[in-house]
Amino acid sequence: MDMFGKISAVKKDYLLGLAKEGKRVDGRGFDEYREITIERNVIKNAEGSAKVKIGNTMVMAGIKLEIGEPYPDSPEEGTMTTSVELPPLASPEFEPGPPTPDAIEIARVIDRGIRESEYIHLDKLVVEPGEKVWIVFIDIHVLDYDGNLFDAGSLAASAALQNAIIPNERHELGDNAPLPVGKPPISCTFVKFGDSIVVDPNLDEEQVAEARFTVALDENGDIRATQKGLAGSFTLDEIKNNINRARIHAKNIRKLLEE
Amino acid sequence: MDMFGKISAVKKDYLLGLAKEGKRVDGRGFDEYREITIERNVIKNAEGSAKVKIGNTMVMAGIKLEIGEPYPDSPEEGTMTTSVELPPLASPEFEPGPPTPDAIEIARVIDRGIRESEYIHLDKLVVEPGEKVWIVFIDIHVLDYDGNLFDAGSLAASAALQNAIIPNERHELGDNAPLPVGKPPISCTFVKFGDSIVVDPNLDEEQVAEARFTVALDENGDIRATQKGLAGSFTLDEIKNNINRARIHAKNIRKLLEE
Amino acid sequence: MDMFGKISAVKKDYLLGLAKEGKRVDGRGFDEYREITIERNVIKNAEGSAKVKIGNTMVMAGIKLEIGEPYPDSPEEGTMTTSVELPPLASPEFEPGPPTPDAIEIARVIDRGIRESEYIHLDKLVVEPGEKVWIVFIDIHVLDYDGNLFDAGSLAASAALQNAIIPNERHELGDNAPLPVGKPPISCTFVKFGDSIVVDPNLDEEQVAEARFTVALDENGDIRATQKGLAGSFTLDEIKNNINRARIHAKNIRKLLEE
Amino acid sequence: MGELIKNGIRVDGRKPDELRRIKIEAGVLYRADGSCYLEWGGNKILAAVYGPREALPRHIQDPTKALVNARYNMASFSVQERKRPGPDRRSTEISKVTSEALEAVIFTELFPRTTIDINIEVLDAEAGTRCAGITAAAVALADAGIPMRDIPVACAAGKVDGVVVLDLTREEDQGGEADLPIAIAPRSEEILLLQMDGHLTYKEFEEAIELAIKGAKQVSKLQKEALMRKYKKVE
Amino acid sequence: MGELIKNGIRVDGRKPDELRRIKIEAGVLYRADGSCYLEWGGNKILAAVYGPREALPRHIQDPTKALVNARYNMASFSVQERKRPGPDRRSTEISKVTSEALEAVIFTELFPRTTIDINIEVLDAEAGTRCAGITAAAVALADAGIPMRDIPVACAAGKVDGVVVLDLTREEDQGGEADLPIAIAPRSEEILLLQMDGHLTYKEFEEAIELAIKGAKQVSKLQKEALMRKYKKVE
Amino acid sequence: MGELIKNGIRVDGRKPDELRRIKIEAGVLYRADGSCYLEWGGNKILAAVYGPREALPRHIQDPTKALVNARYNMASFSVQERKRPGPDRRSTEISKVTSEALEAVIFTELFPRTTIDINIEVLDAEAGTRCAGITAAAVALADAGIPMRDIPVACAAGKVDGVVVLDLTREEDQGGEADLPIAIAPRSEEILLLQMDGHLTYKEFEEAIELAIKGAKQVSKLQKEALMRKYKKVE
Repeated sequence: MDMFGKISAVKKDYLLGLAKEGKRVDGRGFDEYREITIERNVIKNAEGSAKVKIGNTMVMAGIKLEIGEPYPDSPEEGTMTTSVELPPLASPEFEPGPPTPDAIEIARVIDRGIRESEYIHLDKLVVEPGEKVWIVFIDIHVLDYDGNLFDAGSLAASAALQNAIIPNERHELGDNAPLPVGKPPISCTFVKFGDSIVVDPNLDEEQVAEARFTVALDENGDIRATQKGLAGSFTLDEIKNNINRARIHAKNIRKLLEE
Repeated sequence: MDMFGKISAVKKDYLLGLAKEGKRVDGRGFDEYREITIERNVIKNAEGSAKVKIGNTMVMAGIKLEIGEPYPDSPEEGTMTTSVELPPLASPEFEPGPPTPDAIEIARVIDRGIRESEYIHLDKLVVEPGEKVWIVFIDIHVLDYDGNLFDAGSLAASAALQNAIIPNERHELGDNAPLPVGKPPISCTFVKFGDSIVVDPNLDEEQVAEARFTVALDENGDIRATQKGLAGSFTLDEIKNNINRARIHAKNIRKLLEE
Repeated sequence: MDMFGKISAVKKDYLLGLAKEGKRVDGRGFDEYREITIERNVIKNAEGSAKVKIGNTMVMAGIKLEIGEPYPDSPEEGTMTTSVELPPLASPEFEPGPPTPDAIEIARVIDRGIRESEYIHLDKLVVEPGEKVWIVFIDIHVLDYDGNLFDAGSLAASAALQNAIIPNERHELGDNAPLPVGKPPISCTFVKFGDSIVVDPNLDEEQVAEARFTVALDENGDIRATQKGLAGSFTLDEIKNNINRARIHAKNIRKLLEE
Repeated sequence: MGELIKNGIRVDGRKPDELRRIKIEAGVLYRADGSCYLEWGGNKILAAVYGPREALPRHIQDPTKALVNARYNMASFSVQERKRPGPDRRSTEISKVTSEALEAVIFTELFPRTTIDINIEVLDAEAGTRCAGITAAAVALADAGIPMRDIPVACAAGKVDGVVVLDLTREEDQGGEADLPIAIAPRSEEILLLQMDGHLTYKEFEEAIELAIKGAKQVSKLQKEALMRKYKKVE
Repeated sequence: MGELIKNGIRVDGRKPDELRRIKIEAGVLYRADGSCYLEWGGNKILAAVYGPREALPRHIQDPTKALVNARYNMASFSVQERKRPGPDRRSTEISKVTSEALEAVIFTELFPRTTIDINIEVLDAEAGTRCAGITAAAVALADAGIPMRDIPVACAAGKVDGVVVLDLTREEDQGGEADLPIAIAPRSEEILLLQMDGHLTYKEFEEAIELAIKGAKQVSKLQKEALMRKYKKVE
Repeated sequence: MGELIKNGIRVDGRKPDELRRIKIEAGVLYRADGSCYLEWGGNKILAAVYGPREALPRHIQDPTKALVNARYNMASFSVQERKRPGPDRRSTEISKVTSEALEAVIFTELFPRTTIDINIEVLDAEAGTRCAGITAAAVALADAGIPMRDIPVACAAGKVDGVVVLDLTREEDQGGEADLPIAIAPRSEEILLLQMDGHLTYKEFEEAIELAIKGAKQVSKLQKEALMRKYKKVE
């Protein structure tokens, strides 16, 4: 159940000591993201794709569209499904096999951000009402794991969806068309250790973290999804504070997506 | 493969000693069931349900009906399927995961009792002949395990089926209707240790048992299913004797179902 | 991943010593197969079947035909699928469970031989073009494992297909008919240990082998499939030499199939 | 929209800040070390605790603390469309966040190399099962005598027809605009679990989480009463 | 009904108390410690025994006795509709009751910490495979030199067209009223396995089980003859 | 037939003995002990090496050598029809022959009881992924400093429209007559991997394998250049 294996108590003391002085292990400020880069349209076989780096963390998202049946309770909407792969390539701790609880949690939180912000216009993905709709597969493949997969995965998914197409030609349904999307959600993640709460945790920080908080914000700064994780706690003030900090970060990250 | 883990030799000696004096560990006679209670209609989302207690053993059965295809060799009959869950909630020995051989054996023996006594009138569960029939799911969920799951599970299934409905309304097939059933089978289980054979074994007795025998009887006392279990043996006379004892018990248990 | 468990270094030395003198552990020459026997039509419930022995290795192949959908890219062809079972019956090293990489490799190499030599006339297995075709299931069940499952399995599959029928009657499609087949592929397997390369390895030889080579040849001696296995290597000359040796063996084995 | 709240009254007759009927019983199972049966609106939940007991296989043991391993499971008959037995992605996530929320209050360092297993069976479901499950599990932990710095409790708030409301029903969950389940340690008001999906402005979020905390503190009283009744019975 | 027995003769020409043709061969496999090939009517069965050998992983070892682990498996081509490889619920149950029936006669306490693995492969199936499998497995155990207090043997009786008959065919199993497979230790007549489904009065049950025991004792002779032939061959 | 090669020129403009465009970069990942990114025509491959590290669970350890465990995996989005995550029969076979081909050059006896894990992720696929994967994995092994007696390299030849050609595209693989992927140790020209399916006369087979070896040796140069660039960067 634990992504990180044994945690060095020494490392924890060191990071806590640094934090008391307002410092982080890689020299960042508490409210500083690592460098973020987005590369789009990197996979020819995908309907959309993006490679996102946040510091050393590297994540690839690929979008595939297939035709399938709608859910009985929403016959006039396409469907979407989000999965996260943590392949052994990306970290010595990852093992082959079916999705772990970690991978499932990340995928579901990213999925909620996209779904609740109505980023994909599912109502425009109907082929035959009640019978055939497009299924949007959002597959997030972690390539190098140095912390903060929630934000890296969410950003990669958003960027990949932004440039995705509907492969009408492959299904003899006319010309390919852009996937109809609105404004993406922006995910912002914090971890707490000791009394400090930092944004965009790297691996070392995740390993010593007591609690984690992720919020997905829409273009108005409204809240579309939140998730608290790990076996620690936040006060109500800390949660509010996290959200206010996130609203600032989200604006900056959103600019990267709109470039 | 073994439901019970390591068995204390001390416990075995103690129970064998008691049995020689005609006594059981909980003070019952060899031919005495623990108190049986049946509570019906306990689950709103189920088409039928019952909670059965036999002493400390507690079992819940829930009935769900779905529409599916008939078997090719009986196109004008509904189908039934029986499963037993042994969740870790019910015993420190139960583990999460797919059904164990123990769970499968219990489910299949209960299933045979219901099926062979023609308790459910499957021929009345046809929606469109050859195309659509009702599938009756009998799901038995063990909640507290203190022995004799064969009888507790069978009784819970029978009671749940007795008050089940066909959810026609949910499928726009008219009004809901009672599930057509006949007379339930009654299951009666014995275990043998040393020279003694006792009815309705509790957990201690199951742990020391050498052989187990279950018989399902119809309302005439005819035999619809039997199952011998465990790595011991019975003589033919013992088997005959068990059945004759079971015919008396079954009459009493049947009264509880008819209340 | 290793079929053979721990390999005795002593055994290896012994076999290498023998090989230097041009000898094999069971007295055969380097280019000598063990005795091969083929028994056909051994399983009534199968559409075709054969039991093949190569020395102590015994393999059963059974053919079943079912009606299914064609692949979208070949709507006017039946399909075939080959599987190999290594049940714990056949060897103390085999364990129950899903197919191991060993079983998958053997099945896929045998499948390629049959498929690439166009042994089964898949184009004659259409029931309704684009809708319904025959699926040919080739199931190879190893019964006794003393080496060289590639050749034994391939031969059993070929012999079983040779006498298989299309079960039209069971599906009310007219009279049963012979499965349309051409000329079978013949598989020939070598292993290398030290400087020696021997055909038809027995279990001892497989356990000390450094590299394995299998080739499937058609009736003209043309090459339809090859597979190099194990963590050793062959020179190009050795590969060529293996193929030339195989072309002689294949002629002899083909005669057994044509009896 | 606009159909779920009329004149300030919800479909089931409740006011926006009113809880559904809740019934809690501690110590209901014979085999478990601690247990709880809980009804919360149409939800029926059974929770059982086993442990601390040796963690097996040994390589999963933590030499510094107990593992806390909650398992949320829905009975196949607990929902309208029969659920296939076994864990799915939703229950895997709920099991994970539940384990973490409960671990946060347990003195795990007292029981190195052990596991504390918490089993939550949803027998009948009607929206809000994760909060009901955590609430029941907390009572089962207390009933098992597991040392905790507080007895956790959970409750959800949400937004329906533009109104922030407490403890959503199924119709409100499906037809509403947001759902925000939380778990807290009631004395310190620390937040142990917080999920949310839907659409809330920052103001609404503040309002909702504060309402959920208020609701949770009411439920906390019912937990303690249930434990008191159990202790009295035992005396 | 009324079509399966005419003038006291069954569809395949047998009398009610007559067995199908049975052929048993011991010691047919090279790798196994003991083995048996058995044909019983249209059934073709291969059984192999490995062990006693160290039980692995070690935590499954019983320090007081050998584990007896029978695995009943149907080859995918052994039935009319191809069977997907791997265990299903039916074969899991048969493996369990077979393991228990065979363990009942093995001196397991002589081989603590080991496992005795019994593999039963049904190559061709025509009703009665579980009895055929146990009968073959018992010969394979004897061939492997596993110490037993008796050589178990199995046989079924049933009811067809109102008549109690021995050793049902497929048509009789499907069209008949009851099937009652048993396994016994033939010397003591102890019952090691007993299953039954269908509809029998108490009288019919008595009649059927006694007929099955009679049949099993006939099969027992064939088992012993097969083992004798094997020993003679070896000498 | 007869459509894939016109006037000695292939559909993508190449000559029969010409490779597709290949780009290799060593040391591209932060966490892995060694890594490689490789583009080969339309293929995009990432390979990572971890180890030698203790093999776990311990009972899989070989006291005489390191285990070499390659895992070939296609990302779900790497092919036109989305691939379900997880291994299938094809990738299981490729993982096995890749492990064996790479083990053949590694000095495994230097690292008893350990495992060397090689992960090959196909991110974008266009025919020839197994050769591309082995080629990338070999660079990642060198980048990880794993002692090898040579740096393996892979390449395929095949037959298209009756002509033996190097390095097939997807159309050529599907419409052609044979595909023959090999891996070699380039200095000794030993053959580490050899598969083939299709139809080749003995002559054609000789021609194809020799062409594949020639191609592999060209790719080998690109591998070495990539490693040189990496070392230069590090200095």
